Amino acid sequence: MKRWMISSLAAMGAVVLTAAPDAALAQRKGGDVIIGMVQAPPSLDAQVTSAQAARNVTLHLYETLFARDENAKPVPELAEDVKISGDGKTYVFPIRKGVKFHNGKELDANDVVASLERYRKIGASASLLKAIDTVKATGPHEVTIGLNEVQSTFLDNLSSPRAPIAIYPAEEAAKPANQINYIGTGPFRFVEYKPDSHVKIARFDGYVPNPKATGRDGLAGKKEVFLDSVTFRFMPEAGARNAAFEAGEVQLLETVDGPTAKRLEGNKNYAIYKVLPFAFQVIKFNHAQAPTGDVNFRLAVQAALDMEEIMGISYPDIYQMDGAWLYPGAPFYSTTGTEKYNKADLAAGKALLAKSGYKGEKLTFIVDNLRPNIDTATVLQQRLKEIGINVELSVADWPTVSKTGFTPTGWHFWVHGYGIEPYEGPASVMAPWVNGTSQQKKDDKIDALYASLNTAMDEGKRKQIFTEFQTHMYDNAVAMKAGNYGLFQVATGKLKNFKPSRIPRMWGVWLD
Amino acid sequence: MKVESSNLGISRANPAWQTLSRLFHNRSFMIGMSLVVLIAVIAVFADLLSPYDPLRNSFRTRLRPPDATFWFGTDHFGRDILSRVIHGARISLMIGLMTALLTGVVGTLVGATAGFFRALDNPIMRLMDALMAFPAILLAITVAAVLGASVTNVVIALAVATTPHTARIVRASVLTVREREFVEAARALGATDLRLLFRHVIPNTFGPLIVRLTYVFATAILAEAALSFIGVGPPPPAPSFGSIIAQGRDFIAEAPWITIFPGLAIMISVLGLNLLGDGLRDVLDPRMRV
Amino acid sequence: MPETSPILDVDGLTTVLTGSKTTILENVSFSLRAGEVLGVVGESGSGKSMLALAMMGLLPKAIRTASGRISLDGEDLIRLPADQWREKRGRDLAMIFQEPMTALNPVMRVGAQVEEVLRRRRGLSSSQARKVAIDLFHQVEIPSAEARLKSYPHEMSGGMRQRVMIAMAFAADARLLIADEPTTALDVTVQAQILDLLRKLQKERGLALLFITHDLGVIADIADTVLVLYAGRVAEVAPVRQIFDDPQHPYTKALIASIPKIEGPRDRLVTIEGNVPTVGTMPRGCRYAPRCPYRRDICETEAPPLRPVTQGQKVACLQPFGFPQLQEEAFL
Amino acid sequence: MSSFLAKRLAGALVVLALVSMMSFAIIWLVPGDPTAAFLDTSATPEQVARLRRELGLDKPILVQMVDWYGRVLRGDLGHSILLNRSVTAAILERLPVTLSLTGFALVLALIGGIAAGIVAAVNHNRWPDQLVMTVALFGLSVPDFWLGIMLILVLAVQFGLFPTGGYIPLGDDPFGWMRSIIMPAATLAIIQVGFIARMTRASMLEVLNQDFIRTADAKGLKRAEIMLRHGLPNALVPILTVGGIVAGALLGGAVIVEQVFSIPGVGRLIIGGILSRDYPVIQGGLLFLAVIYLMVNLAVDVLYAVADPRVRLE
Repeated sequence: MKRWMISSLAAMGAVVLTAAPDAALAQRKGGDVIIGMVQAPPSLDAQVTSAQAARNVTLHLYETLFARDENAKPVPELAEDVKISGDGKTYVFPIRKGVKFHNGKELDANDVVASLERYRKIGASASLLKAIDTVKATGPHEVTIGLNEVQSTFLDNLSSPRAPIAIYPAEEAAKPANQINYIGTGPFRFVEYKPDSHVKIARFDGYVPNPKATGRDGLAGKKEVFLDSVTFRFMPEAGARNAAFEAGEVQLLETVDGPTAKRLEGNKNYAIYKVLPFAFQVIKFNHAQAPTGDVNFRLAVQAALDMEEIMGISYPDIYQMDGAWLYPGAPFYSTTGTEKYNKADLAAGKALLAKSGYKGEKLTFIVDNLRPNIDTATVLQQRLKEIGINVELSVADWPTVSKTGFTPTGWHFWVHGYGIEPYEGPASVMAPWVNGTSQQKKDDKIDALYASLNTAMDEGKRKQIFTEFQTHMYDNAVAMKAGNYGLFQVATGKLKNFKPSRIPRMWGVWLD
Repeated sequence: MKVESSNLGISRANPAWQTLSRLFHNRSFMIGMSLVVLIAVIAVFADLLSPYDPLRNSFRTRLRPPDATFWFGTDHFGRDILSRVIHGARISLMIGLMTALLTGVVGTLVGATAGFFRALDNPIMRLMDALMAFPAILLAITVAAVLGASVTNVVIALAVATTPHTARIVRASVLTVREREFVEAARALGATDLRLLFRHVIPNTFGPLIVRLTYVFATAILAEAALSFIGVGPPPPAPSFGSIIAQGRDFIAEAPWITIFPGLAIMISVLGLNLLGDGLRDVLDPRMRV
Repeated sequence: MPETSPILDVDGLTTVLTGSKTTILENVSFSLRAGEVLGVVGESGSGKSMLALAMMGLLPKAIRTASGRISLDGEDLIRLPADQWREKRGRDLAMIFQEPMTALNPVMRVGAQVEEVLRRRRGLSSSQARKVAIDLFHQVEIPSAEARLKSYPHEMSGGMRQRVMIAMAFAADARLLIADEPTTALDVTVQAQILDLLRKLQKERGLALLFITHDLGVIADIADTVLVLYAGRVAEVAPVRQIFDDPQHPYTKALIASIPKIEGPRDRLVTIEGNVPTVGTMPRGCRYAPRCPYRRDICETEAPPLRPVTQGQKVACLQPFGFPQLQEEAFL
Repeated sequence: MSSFLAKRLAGALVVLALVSMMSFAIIWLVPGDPTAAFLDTSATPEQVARLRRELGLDKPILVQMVDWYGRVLRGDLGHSILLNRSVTAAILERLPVTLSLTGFALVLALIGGIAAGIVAAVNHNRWPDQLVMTVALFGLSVPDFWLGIMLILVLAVQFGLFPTGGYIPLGDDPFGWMRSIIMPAATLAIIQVGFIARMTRASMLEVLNQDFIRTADAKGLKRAEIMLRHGLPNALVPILTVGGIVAGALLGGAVIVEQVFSIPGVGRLIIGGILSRDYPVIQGGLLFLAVIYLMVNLAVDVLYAVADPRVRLE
């Protein structure tokens, strides 16, 4: 939910603008790629950080039992498969044999158990595993997990890249946070980490690919490495990143601004990639305050807003109009219940407003100082002025805004992006609204839907529950989704077979 | 500057009249005054002068280059830059003026206290030295960021940054004035310290102070723009010169006009104030340089 | 005193405010031989400093020479290009200023300021210049000369500073020295010492000295010939004895009358009523007329020419020659 | 002279103590909890408590202050939560960047400002004077960051003469460094050029009116000699006294200019810290810049004593 987490890369719906990879080209082994990164990873201990910058690196070094495929569906990675008991409470994972850690040791069940136990204690998103009752090695290559209660999203959680539930060698997993040696089973091995400068990783020649995988598939699949090494260079300044890229010092930028992307577009030396959708732009209401606690008021706002105007101004070059609370192409994606999206109907808004208790008082829109978010707030402010709603902007840095935004007072509106949640799936999209976390007032309907989603093992039932949630979001205007926005990635034209995703994957690509 | 025996009334011999007359013959002052009055008139009559609503966005007219309809072009909201610059003058000038006034009041009190009550001089001035050790603009950015974005907080932040130097100037003139005969005379007649300070000492420091505050005004307009640029300026959507530039930054290559025109407006305003300050300095405080 | 051709011959020197006809100095003429001291005397505002600066070619921008000649060894300085005049300064003619406090560069050691002249104007090397500077300091009687070279002006007394100025002026062996009130800013006792020093050096070197002062007492001590300047015009020129014994111009008379009888501060001639007229308010006729007790109507309309009265004595006044009108009036 | 400097040093130490107290106090001006910046909303109370402990926020304020002084004296400015490394190390790493930028700007400002000021003073009231003074006034009136943007727009985007931003270390590629630094340094220098030119002109005019200049003239020195040997050294004394102001302004300006040109210097580090509420970075960065400023001023005092022998007596 944090801004720097949002700036991660979407696997789904990634659109290649130029330099479409040509698989017919000869693959070539060797070469070093330098990636310009916005931020330095706070840690390379994958389990303890949910930072995007860490994920970019660690998902090359470590693997998980299950991982997300190209459509963000959990598929086996280090596990061969999974057997789920009839009551949905016992998961038996056969572990792949012959998998080697970077230190040459072979992976076994003890490593998995130790890693999962460690994550339950100090994992950055330990709540992902909160349903677990016991983790046991039930064979040299078999792990059995017992749950306290049924959790339909357990495999989603296990495979979440948010703060990956990475599998370490047991002896590393015994160490406290941030004190491990960076040893995993991934296709790259750790070389060096210079704080404030770079992380370097190199091809792990002892890598054992998943025999069942056929090709590159999301964060799972076949991971074939051609490059000798990859360096992640930390370059917080956009201008410096762009300059280094154009000077050829850096071969890939995980994100560039629209104008730069447009400027580079005509140049044959560069390939511009669009990751769209990358995140939702969501305007939240504070239900704990009048008048945003008033459903008629919220509906009035929802009816009046012109979402195309908001998205077009906030993300001029890279947006998508879509009212659904999942990314297009996601398994549960549906537009059912989104009829009230983007009505841009001032008259209807006025009528609804008349039914609310709003008396013209000044309302506070808190927003961080990211231009697109300020723009969203500004467009909303001007639009709502036309139906007589008086909105004032309160701009501050992200920490201040996010602090205020999770308290019941001091704000009425708040806007930010949701990037990783829709990628993770329905449960993660619903979670922020459970217990009134984001809207500051418990919504029993959402809480009930969330609970039943967790226990419903039937996929059709889950899809129906999610559609119900989506309808509820619109019918009560719990919050407003303005649309999807994306981001640009640029790479040198020499980087072949690159496919943009939330994580810049360095397997399956080669330098020409 | 005080008229001691004014039985002549307003005459050519009147010092106030002489000062005015010297000001009117000072080229810097007159050019500066004309520019400042021009900008001030634009700010006051912004509603009448601006062709469009400066806040009204229009998706269809976004990023239009300057033409007959939109003389200064439009921004990425489709808002008219000319109207925004005209209204921007209002907020920028207000911030500058408020900063100058606040700095003037606080700086005078601090500087006069330090200069007049010798026991307090050292502690107060060391404190001012310490404040001056931080780069002024960084101090203003920090204070504005910590307090949160609003016009008031921007004024406070700028005043924090400009007060120490002002206090120093006031203190220096107080030190000279307090030794003058009329202060001694008033003291001999039994005037209290406070009365001396407010009736005799402070009024006689106004010359250098006014000159300083004119420059503070100019500096505040520049600093407001810098604060907006960093992202801690007055909040949108109401335009200030600085916030218009800040918003145009992402579009500098495709729509440079968003940035160019408010920048020119800042330059003209600040130039006017600097000229005004130079003229006032020549007349009111000839010893002070640059 | 042997009759030689004069070193300096000033003839009809007239300076005006640039861009106007207002004269600052008007038709000033005099000459000066080697070994001779010409005292120029006058109240402040009489133009005596302007005269010194005009000799040096250092007139302020606002004033320019309109006509006349300043011949140095027969060469007219006024007609020289500026850089050639500059060449003469420091080498052929040197000057000592009134304020030794401000006339020395405050951030330069005094030694360096003297050596500068030696190196630049006499082409000496640094070490030579140093030796000569020490020697000069000895000559101007600065104690512990060698150490003093390293002093900064503010570390010295006024008298010492003026000695440095004198050393500087003598550094280039100039034959004409112009001293503009060199003792005015000094204490009375120091004044005497400096005066003695100047006299001694002038005699030793056979210098022509143009000595400017408002102090007739000083003039009496040092000058051979006296030139009385009033409001930019020469009022009277005469050998020093004649000036004191038989002053012809009413102004000279008044000046002499104003010398205090007892020793005391002689800093201002306060006893002459009225003031020297300022530029722009010059009377049409005799410029002294408004203050003159012998004033007649004609004085207010006609400027009296400078005419010889006796051997070596010239005066610009009608009175010593008898006012023609006066006689007529007497009959009335 | 040593007593003069000892006095200045003692004064600077008092100010330094105050400055470090102010840097420290900034965290207490913050409304709300400083830990908010670094924790997810899902953070458990234990995590909040741990962070508060790491930041030392759980101790009484006086203890915190003593801790702070103790650490500062050892050169330890704390630990940046965002960068996950020592603030001192992060600052020292960026220091050469900022110093090379401000140093280059200072050289530009001095050369440009003093030369322009001399030209103006020598040609007092003639056209070169008026031209220089007009340009200087414009220099003082232009917003520096805007000028930077305009330079980028024209010189970098339109003509491609310079990179639009970024920084190349001097050691890596001197030519590249020059190319990367010249626009930012010029932007930073422009205001100071105006300031110094006006200062120099006023100071030169005053000096040129003084008696010792006439003395130098009476010595028959050449005009250029008079200007450079007698005029300039005296005119520079008051310019030196504003050296501290110029240094402060350049350090402050660098904060903005680094932002415009994406130069990874100390200023950018602090702005980043401010915008993400990384308090150790803000506190350490502010203190660090203030210390540099105080050191520059002390150096100015020494230079002042060297340049003007009269000062040494005081």
